[in-house]
Amino acid sequence: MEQNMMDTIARISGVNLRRCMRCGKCTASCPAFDEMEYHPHQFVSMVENGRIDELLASQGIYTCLSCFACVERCPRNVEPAKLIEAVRLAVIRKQGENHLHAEQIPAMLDDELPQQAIVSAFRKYKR
Amino acid sequence: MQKIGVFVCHCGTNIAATVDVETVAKTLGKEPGVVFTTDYPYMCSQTGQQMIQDKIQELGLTGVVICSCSPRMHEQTFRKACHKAGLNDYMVEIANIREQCSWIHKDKQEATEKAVILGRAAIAKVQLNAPLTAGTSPVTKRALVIGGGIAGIQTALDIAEAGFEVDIVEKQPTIGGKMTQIDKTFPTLDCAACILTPKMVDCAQNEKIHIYAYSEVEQVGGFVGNFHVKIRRKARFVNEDVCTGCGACTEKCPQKKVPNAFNLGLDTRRAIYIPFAQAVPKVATIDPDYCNMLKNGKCGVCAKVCTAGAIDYKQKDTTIEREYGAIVAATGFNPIDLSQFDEFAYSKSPDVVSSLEFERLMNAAGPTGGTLLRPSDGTHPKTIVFVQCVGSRCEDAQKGKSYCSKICCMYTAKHAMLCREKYPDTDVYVFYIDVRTPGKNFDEFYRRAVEEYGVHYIKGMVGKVVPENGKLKVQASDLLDNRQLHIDADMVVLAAAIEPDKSARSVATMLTASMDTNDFFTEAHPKLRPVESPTAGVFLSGTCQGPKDIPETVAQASAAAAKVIGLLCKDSLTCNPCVAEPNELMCNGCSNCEKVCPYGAITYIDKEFRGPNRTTLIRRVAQVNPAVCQGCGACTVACMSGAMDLKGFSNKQIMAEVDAICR
Amino acid sequence: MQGVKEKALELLASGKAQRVLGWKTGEFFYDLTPGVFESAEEVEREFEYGVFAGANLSKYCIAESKKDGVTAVFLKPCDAYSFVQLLKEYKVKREKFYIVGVQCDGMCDMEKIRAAGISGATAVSEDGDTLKISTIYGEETMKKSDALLLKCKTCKSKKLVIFDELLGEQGEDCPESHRFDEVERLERLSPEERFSFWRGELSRCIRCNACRNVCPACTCETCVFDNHNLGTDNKAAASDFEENFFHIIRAFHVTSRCTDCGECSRVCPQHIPLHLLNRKFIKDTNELYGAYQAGADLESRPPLMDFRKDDCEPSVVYERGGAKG
Amino acid sequence: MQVTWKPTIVAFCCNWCSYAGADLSGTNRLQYPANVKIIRIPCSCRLNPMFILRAFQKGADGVILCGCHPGDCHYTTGNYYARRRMTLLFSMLDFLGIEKGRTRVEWVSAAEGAKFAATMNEFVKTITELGENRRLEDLRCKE
Repeated sequence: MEQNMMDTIARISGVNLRRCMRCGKCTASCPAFDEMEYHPHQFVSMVENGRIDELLASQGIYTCLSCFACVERCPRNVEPAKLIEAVRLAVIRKQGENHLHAEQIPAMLDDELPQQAIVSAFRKYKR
Repeated sequence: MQKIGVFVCHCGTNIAATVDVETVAKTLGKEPGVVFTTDYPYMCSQTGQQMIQDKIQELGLTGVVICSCSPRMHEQTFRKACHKAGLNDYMVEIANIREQCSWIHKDKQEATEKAVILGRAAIAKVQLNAPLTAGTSPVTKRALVIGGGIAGIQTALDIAEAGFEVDIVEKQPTIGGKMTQIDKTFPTLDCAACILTPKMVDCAQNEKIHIYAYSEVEQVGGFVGNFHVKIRRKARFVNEDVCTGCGACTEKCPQKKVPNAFNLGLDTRRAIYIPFAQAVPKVATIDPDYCNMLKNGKCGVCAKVCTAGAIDYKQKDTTIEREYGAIVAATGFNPIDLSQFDEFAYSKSPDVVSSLEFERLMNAAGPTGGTLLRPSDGTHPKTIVFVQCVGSRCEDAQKGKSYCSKICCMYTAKHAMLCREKYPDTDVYVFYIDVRTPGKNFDEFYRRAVEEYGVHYIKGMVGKVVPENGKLKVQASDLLDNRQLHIDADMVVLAAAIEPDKSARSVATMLTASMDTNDFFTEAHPKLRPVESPTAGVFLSGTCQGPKDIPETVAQASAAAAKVIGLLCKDSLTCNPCVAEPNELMCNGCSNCEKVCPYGAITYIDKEFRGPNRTTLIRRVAQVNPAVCQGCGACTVACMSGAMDLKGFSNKQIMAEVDAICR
Repeated sequence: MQGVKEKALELLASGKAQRVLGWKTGEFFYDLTPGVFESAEEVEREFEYGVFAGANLSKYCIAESKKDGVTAVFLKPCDAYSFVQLLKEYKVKREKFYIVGVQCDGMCDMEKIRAAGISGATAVSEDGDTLKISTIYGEETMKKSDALLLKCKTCKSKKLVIFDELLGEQGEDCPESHRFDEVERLERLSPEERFSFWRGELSRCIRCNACRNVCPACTCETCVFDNHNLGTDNKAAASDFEENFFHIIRAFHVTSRCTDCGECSRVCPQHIPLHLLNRKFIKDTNELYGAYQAGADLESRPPLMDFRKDDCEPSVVYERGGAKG
Repeated sequence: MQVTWKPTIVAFCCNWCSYAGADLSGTNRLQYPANVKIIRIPCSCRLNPMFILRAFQKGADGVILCGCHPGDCHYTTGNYYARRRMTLLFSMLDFLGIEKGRTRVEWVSAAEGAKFAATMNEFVKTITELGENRRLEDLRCKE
C-alpha cells in the first residue's frame, strides 16, 4: 500500500526522489515555511521513506503557495513543489475519505457563501 | 611463397586438455606455404623459444605462426625471440587457441576444429605479411608549458632542473596565476605569496626557463617530439628588455579609473600598471582600452617620466615560432560567473562577494590593506555568512556545474577561521550541504574551525539574500534542527564553483587533445596515466585536468614534468610500424581520410606523376606522417578506392583471415 | 531555356573562356550528350540545348580542370550541387571554370514520350507546359510533366548553389519533392518482399559500369572493383552476390557524397532504380544525423566523416524495423 | 541435415577493449559456442563494410563487430565513426531485404568478459534461429 502510494506520487509528480542531495535550499527558499508543519525538504524524504499518510493528513500541503521558489532554486532539479501538488492530488483522489459528508454541509452553510462554490465542492468530492 | 613454421603450444594442459594439439599441428601442416609444424608443452619457455629460433635458422622460415595463448600475453615474447633469429618481428602471427578456444570450449572435437581454423586464419594472414621496420623520429629537447600558474611554474622548474630548456607561455602580464591572489593557504595558513613568489623568481632566474608573459599560443603543428608552435606576444607598449619595473609611470599616469583586475575590480589602478609588487617579469604594461595616448593620442605622461625610455606606443603584436618536443597544458581555472545566482544578490549588493574576492579583502596587499571591510561602506562586518556549493553539484548546466569543485570546503573553513581569529567579535556562519575534507590534516583543520574558533557550521542552504537598509537579510534552512533561519548579515561570501579557463578549449583544439563535457582535459587513462593526454607528447598539469588544491596541483605538476623529462631524455622515438600508408597511384585526393584522422597525421601534397604520352600530371595525394599515425585505420574505410591501407592489418590480410575462417 | 547556345558563343568570342562544356546531339536527336567546344564554328554546328539535356556536365569538369585556360560550363541546379561536391573533394579547380547557371524546369525522357503512344518522333520542342512533338506522322502534343525524367519528377532543388552568371531566375529548394516516397514504400514492405524486389531489379545488372562512369561522386583514380591487387576486383555479374556486393558498396562509397542527381538511374540500360539505394542512405542520414545535402556548401562535414557523441546505436536499425513510424 | 548445420560466425574485435574482453571471458572460462571465430582489428573503425560482405560471401551466417564503448576508444574517436558506418550499412542491408539479425554491433570493454560471452551466446542463438545465410551468399564459395 505504502509502496503503491509512493509510486503513485512519484509518477504523478514526475519527481525523481533519488536526485535529492539533501541540501535544504528548497526549505531555505520557502516563503511559507512558518505556515507548514512539514517543509519542502521533508516532503521529499517523507515520500521517499513512505511516510505518506502523515503527509496526506497534513494541513501544510494547503498552505504551500505553489510559488515554485523551491523548484526554481533546487540545484538538482528535484522540484519539491510538484511533489506537494501530487500529494494534494492524491488526497483528492481518495474521494470517499473526505472530511465532510454531504449531509453535514447544510448546517454549515453560510448565506454569504457563493452558490457556485458549493456546487464545485460537491463536484470535487462526490463519490 | 612464404616458408611458414607452425608451432602449437600445449600450455601444459591448459590447451592440450581440450584441444588435440597433435592433430592441429598435423592438419595445419597441409596448409600452403607451411614447411614445418610441431607441438610443444610450453612454447614460451626458454626451450620453446630456442626451438623456434633453431627452426627459423635451420629451415630459413620467412613466417612463423604460433598457436598459443592470447597475443596480448606473449606476442612481444615471440616477436623478440624471432627477431633474435633474424626474422622480422612482424612476420610472426599468433593464433589465440587458449583464451579464445581451449578455455571456453569443453568438447574436444569442436575445440580442435576451431583451433585448426584459427591456425589457418593466422597462416593466411602471415602469407601476406611483409617485414615492417619501426621508424624513428628525433626529439626536440625543449618543452613548452602553456600557463604560468603554480602548476606551470612547478612543471617548468622540474623540467629545467633536469637540464632541459622550457618555455612558459602566460597570457597575463605576469606569471603566478590564481595563487598570487590567494591570501593564506590551508591547512597550514602560511601566506600564499611567501611560498609562491620565490618560485616565480626561480623561474625568472633559471637559465633554462624562458618566460613569455602576456603571450598566447596561436598555432600548434607537428607531433610528439617535433611540435611546431606559434606564440603571439601581445603588445605591452613597453619594451620588456628596457623597463626596470621602477613603477614611476604607474604613479604618474593620469588615468586612474581602471578597474584593478588583480583585485577583481574591488579597487582601481592606472592605465599603465604592474599587476602587483612581486610580478615576474616585473615590467609595466599599458592597458590599451584605457590609455588616452593609445585611444586618442593625447597624453604621453608615462613616456615622459620613464627614465629608461621603455615606453613604445607604436609596439605591435609579434609572433615567434619555436620547436618543442613536449607540451604541457597548465591552463588552470576560474571561478564561475555568479550573475546567474541572483537569489544571493551577488549583482545587487557589493557586500555579497565571491570567495576569491574575499581573499583579496583579507590580503595585506589587497584593496583594504588587509583589514576586512565591507565594500559598500567600508565598515567592519559583524556577521558573515558563507554559502558553500554555489554552482557546484548543480544539475542545471545553464547555471552551474555538476561536479564538486573540491577546494571550497577547505578554503571556506580557512576563511571562517581567519575571520574569527582576526576579529573575534564577528559571528561567522557556514552553510554546507556536506563538508568534504579528505586530505592530510584537512578534517582536523575543519574541526578546529568549529571547535576552537567557534564557527557556526549549519547543515542547510541559503535560500535567498535580500539587501535591506545596509543589511543583508539571509533566509536559510537548518536541516538538522528543521528550522528556517533569518540572519541579518553584514557580508555574504559565496563559494563559487570553479571551471576550466575559457582558453582551454582552443588550446585543446590546437593540441588535438580531448576534453570532457566540462572542458577539463581528458587524461590518457583515468587511473594509470593521469598526467598524460591521449595525444602523444601532450601532458596535463593542474586544474586544467580537474579541480585540485595547491598540494595536488604541485604533485601533478611534478608528475607531468617527470613524464616530459622521460620523453626529452630520448634522442629519438620509435614509431609504431603498423601505420596507414596511401598508395599514391590510387589516391584520388578527396581529403576524406584527412577528415576522420584523429591525430592530424594526414596531409596532402600536389605531386607530379607521369601521364600518358610523356606528359606530366600534377595530382593531389595523401601523405601519412608515420610518426603521428597511431594505426587506428579510420582512414582506410573512409578511402573509397582502397588507396589507404593499414600496414600489419591490410585489407588483403583481413580478407584472407575472413576467407580462412569462412572456408 | 533560350539563350544557352548564344551564351556559349558570347563567352568564346569575349575570350572569357577558351572552351565551352555543353551538350551536342548524339546518335539520335533525343540523345544529347556532353561535348566540348573550342570554337564558334563548332558551337554553331553541334551545340544543342533542349528538353533532352538531362546529362550532368559536372563530372566532365574533372577532365577539363586539368587543361589550361578557362572552361565555360553550363550547370543546371542538380549539376551545380555535383560541381560543389567535386570542388569540396578537390577534383576540380574553381578558377578553371566560368559557370553559367542554367535554371531548369525538368528534362524529358524519350521513353516516356514513346510510352504515351507517340512514335516516329523527329523533333521535340517545348512551349510552356506543353511538348510539341514532330513525328513522321504529323504533329503531336503532350503535357511536359508526363514526359519528365524520373529524376526531374522528384526534383529536390531548383537552387543554383554555384555560378558566375545566371540564365533564368535563381530558384529555391523543393521540400515537396516526394523524392523519398518510393524508398518509404519499399521500407513498408516485408523483408521478403524487399528482397524479392531487389533481386528482381539487381539481377538484371549486366555490370556495364554506366552508373559508375556517369556518377559525379565516383571519382576514384582506380575503382576498388578494378583493384586486382586487393582481390576485390570483379568485372562481371557472375553471381547474385556480386550484383549485391557491387551495388551495396558503390552506394556506401557515395554515402554523404551523393547529391542525388539521379544520373545513375538515367543511364542504366537495364532500368534498375539505382537512385533508390542512394536515396535510402540520404534518407537515413537525414533522419539519424540531421538534414544534409551533399554539395550544398564547401564547409560542412559529410555525415559519414563526422559524429556526435550521442549518435544512435546501430541497433536503431532493428528498432526502426526498416521504416520509421 | 537440419541437425548438423551450425552457423559460421565472424566476430571482429577491436584490439584494445573487445579482444581483451574476449580474452577475459576465456580467463574466466565463460563458455560460448565454437562457431564464433574472432578476427583482431586495431579499432572498430578499421572494419570496412567490404569485410562484412566478404564474410557473407564466403559463407558466414552472421557478422558481429565489437568495439570499445563510445567515448572509451583507444583512438578517441574511432568507434564513433564505426557506429555511423555500421548503422547505415545495416540499414541498407535491411532495405535490401537481408535479415537484419545477421549483423550486429556490440560495445564490449576489456572488463566485460561476461558480457562478451553472453553476447556471443545470444548472437549464435539468433543466427541459429535465422538459419543459413541464403540471401547474401555466393554459391560458388559453398562446398
